Amino acid sequence: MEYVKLSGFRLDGRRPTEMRHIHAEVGAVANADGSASFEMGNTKVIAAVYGPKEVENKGQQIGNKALVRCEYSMANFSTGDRARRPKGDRRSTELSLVIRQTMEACILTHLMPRSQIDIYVQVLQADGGTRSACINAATLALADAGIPMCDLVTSCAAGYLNSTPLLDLNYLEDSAGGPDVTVGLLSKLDKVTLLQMDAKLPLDIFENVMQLAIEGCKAIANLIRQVLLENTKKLEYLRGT
Amino acid sequence: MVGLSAGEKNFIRGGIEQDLRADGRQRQDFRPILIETGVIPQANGSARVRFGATDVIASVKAELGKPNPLQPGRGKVAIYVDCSPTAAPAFERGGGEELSTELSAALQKCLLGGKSGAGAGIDLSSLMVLEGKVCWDLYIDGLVVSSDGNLLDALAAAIKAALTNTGIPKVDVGVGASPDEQPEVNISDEEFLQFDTSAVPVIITLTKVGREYIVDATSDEESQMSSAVSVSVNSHGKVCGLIKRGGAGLDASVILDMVSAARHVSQKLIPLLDSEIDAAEAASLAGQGSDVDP
Amino acid sequence: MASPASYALRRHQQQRRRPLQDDNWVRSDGRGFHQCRPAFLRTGAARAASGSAYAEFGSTKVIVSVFGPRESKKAMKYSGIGRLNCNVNFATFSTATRGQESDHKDFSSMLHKALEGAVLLESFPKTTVDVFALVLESGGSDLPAVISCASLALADAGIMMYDLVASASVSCIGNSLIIDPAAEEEDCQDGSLTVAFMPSRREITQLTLTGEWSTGRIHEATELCLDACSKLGEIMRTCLKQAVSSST
Amino acid sequence: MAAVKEDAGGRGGGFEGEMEVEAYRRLFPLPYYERHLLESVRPDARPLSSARDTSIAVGAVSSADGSALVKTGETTMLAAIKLEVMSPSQDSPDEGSLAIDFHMPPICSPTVRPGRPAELAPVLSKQLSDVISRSKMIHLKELSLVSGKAAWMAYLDIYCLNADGSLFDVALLSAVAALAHLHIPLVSLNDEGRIIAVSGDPSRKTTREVVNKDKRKLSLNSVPFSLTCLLHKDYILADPTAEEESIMDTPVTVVLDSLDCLVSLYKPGGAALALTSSLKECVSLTRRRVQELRSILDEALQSTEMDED
Amino acid sequence: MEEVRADGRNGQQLRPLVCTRNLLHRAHGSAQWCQGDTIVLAAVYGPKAGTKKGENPEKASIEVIWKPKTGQIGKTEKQYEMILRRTLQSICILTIHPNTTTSVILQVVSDSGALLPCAINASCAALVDAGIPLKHLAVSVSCGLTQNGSLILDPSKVEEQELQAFVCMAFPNSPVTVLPEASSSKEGEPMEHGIITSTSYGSMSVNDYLCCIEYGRAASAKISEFLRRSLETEHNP
Repeated sequence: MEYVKLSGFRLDGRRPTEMRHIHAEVGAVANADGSASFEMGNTKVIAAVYGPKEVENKGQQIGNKALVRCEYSMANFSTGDRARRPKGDRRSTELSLVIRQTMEACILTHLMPRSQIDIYVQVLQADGGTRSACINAATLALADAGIPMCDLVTSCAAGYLNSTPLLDLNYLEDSAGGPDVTVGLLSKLDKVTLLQMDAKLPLDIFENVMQLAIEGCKAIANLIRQVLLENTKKLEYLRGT
Repeated sequence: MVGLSAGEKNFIRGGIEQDLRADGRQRQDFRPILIETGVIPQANGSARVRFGATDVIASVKAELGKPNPLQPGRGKVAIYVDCSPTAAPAFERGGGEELSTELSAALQKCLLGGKSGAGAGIDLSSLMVLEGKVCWDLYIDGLVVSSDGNLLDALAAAIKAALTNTGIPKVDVGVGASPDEQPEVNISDEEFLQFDTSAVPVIITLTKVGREYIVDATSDEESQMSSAVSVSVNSHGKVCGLIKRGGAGLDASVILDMVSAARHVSQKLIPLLDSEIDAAEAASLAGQGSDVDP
Repeated sequence: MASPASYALRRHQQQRRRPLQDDNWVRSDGRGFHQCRPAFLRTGAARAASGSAYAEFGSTKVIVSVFGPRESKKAMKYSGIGRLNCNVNFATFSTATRGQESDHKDFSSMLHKALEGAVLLESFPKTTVDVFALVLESGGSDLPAVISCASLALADAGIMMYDLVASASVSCIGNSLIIDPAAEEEDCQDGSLTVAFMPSRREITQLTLTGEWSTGRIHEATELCLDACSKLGEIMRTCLKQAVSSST
Repeated sequence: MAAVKEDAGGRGGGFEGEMEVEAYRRLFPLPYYERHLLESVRPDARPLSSARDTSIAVGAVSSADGSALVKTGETTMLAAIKLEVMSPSQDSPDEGSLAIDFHMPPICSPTVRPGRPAELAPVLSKQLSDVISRSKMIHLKELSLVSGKAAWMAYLDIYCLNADGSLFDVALLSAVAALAHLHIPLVSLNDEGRIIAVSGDPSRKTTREVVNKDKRKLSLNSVPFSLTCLLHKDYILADPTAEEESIMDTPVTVVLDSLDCLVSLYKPGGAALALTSSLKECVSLTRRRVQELRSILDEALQSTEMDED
Repeated sequence: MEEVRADGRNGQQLRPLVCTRNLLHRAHGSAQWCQGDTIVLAAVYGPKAGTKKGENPEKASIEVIWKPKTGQIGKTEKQYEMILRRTLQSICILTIHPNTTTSVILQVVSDSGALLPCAINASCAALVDAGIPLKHLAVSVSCGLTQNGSLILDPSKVEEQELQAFVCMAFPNSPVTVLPEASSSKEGEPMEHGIITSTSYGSMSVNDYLCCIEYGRAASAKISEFLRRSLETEHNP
């Protein structure tokens, strides 16, 4: 199948290095300590953060840092074909783990010993790049909850199809079976905290693809920063100072 | 669940007694209702409904299926509700399962009518494509994104809105197939049938706190309830379902009283919901239009 | 063991909807519209439990065991009042067709709601009372049977209650209201009303209604149910009295 | 019975002697039992070698094709068979199939909780289906309807309603009784190749041929019966209660069929070793029990047949 | 009675036995038992602190996990687990480590008949390897009654399917004891004649069963000799 047309455009009309339309919002869940929704094209996720709070299961308590937990769930209607999905299948367990580890790397857990932070991500619509979208939403939600972090971690994926590195794959491109590089980046520190790839790719091309994903992460980081700034200004205005 | 101090409890109870609730509402007032339709483009119809801090999404997916041999002239509808852990940490790891089944069962009772199908909010015979062979199976999925009380009413409103938003593709049945074979069907990409949702009832939950009952309780108020009755009322003022949701026993006359109160409230709520849904539909259509423009 | 795909025989000619214009149809078991099936109740059906009861309403047969008050599950948080844990199961052979028994998932929570208003939860703080029901034969009006039988089992176990809970349901078929419907009547009902009622306190602990009803009809049906519940309550009381007098 | 208790509890002297019998029973179950055993009697007044009273009621479930409720002491089992139609497998075109499942719902015992199935249930389930299939009690050919086309799939479900020891024995008896009670409905083949029921009403002429006119009952040959004994020191206790099973943990289950063949001898571990002499003792106890159970079963079946006639 | 079986053995002959211990380094004890082509690997972990809810905390508890070669755990595996657990409980001295749990994990490597005896032998060797205190060893063997009425020891999988009846049993090992003979015998039968575990399927006469037991007893003496030798050699490498 031709994923990049001769004209240089992709199936959904984007250029190879173009991201989908991104929309991010803080405060999607009223009752949570922090929450956010993040949309990348048709992919739509909500994240909610509860904590830091007392550890529920005393056996899991860690003496010198906070316990971070994460649960990833998909709505029944999130994919094209409707399926009732069991809780805690392999894919969602793996994703929960990836998200937890990525977020743990940027949260200053040592500031909140003997406490617990719960991150819940809920996929409303899946159209490729859910992993990245979840991380981005979680970052926003953590920031909204006022959890101390060393930097904003953002994530973006890039692939390689028809000998072209492509930024931000959608479901169609994702299921083509080509390589898919997901990067999580601490943009200010310029450090990669998450790197996943599941295919074979020559090293020089891989570097290009990864670089592309990193560029994507930086762009998202800028956007997220903007959203947070606006939100803060709004809050400041509401407080009347 | 939020822990409340004795003072807070008193404040809530006292407010309800004096017809001035903690958020300034009167006993029979709903919180501001926000409706958005078409939020899930992949579904045939969807809506997001917010009652204050309660936030739910409903989606409708239609799939072609085979009718139940006992009821060959009707389609099938299944309602499932899922409680996302984003709404409350207690829902994680299947912790919301119990509440989910309870809500699903309550919605099924209130929207789908009796076993024979009489009094159903959704006209099942309109889902029939070819008698005994092909029908539409509607899967209605609810998702609780944020919970601050009164989930059932919000879900019912979201389902009503999602059904209004639903377009079911027109189907052409291939003729000439022999009677035992499954006929060929042709699903149209362009023509959609709109649903008539005027018969879909609304659910009004009356929560009894002290001697009074209130509508649209927040979770703080729900924690003070002694019992609650959910009544499903359609636009003709007929009761389409009733569930007493736990708690202490009530005198029969009190329940009948609550039913008539619910009917009274429904006379305000139904037009309000209808106009909100229409506005949301108009907005989503306009939104689609503006996407195409530039 | 991979069991091959099999299908059930269709036994009885499915009773299609009766002529509804005719209000004078006769129920399949010859009862009057407002006549309940004979009830047979007995306590102490399963001695391994703290309390148990067996109930038979026509062909509907249920058995309920009550365990506790006993230690709550470890995962449970501290609770100043007791917990009531209800679970309803259907035997695989209980329904006309094998495998139909699973569409009663909400029975457990319905049973819980019917009972929680009657049990003095504060009389057993920090502990759990488990109410387990097994429907041996599902012959219609299963939930009311389970509820009545469970309250009898609770009484047998010596759990403190404000009152016994008796339950009954009414089906609306065409213009007629029939009490205590059998399975085939439930299959063609237009609406139903189920009431769980504390006969001495005259309070309703659970009420569910499906189908389209006018207020007047609700009133009429509720009265019918309450009347049946009061009568059933008497039978339950006699059953308990007999159990006590025969044991001493 | 009360006198025995007094005697057993009272003779201990010292600390134990001043205790109430019930408390002594709970705190020192093993000494309590051993004292009874010395007197060759059990706390429920049974001699060591006798089983509890057993009653069988067949046809307890009207929604099933065959059913039986069996009570031995307080242990209660309800077995019921539902027949469905299947297409037989290629290898055995004229054989039906029997699927046996044993359930321990939470009502039966305080140790079983919902969601966590009892450990014992699958084990007993396996044991029951092994014994029933190996005893060749049922000819699967009798479950055939139309060779290669249709055969009965018999689902035999056994529910334990109250668990008070010797579960296997009671479960097997209830399974056997349900199979003996099984009424196979009259059926015929319709145009679409599906099996449909024929109403038993002789006045209504059926146009179709009845497939199984003379196969209304299963002919049971070599019916298996079983007895569980507990070995404890030199004692052998027949038909133990749950309390006895929990205190003295070496059960031996002997299954003999009506032709006096050994179908199964099952001793899963346990503290005591079974010597040949004690095995022989168990077998002879079982022989006696088989006679008892056969007559109880025959009586139960006869009385229902009379009712039905 | 003497007849040659498909694999060339006569009725009383066992398949070649191989026992290897200490194969797994993470486990506290492990052993692999091969009996012809049937191979079972056993690993022992523990004693670990605490027992499961419902177990007697005054005694050590033993937990058995059966891993089939392929597929899911079904009723058969559950039954094996139960028989093994009860068998091992009877040979362990449970009062030495109260309120602990010892896990025995069995992995079926290949099954060509006599799976349960093989597993009992393997887990017994693994318990020795882990240094769990035992009263005595358990040696297990199976015996079948063929259609023509002769008895064969240690039937292979092919033979098992043809059998009229089948007995699997476990005995205590023959003791090498300094105590006088009388202390370990009862009513003229030595203790090692007592059966720890027996399962049987298929109908046979009671006498046939007792003959099977006799056969099994004779074979178990050989196996126990083999087990003892293999334990001794590997303890002094």
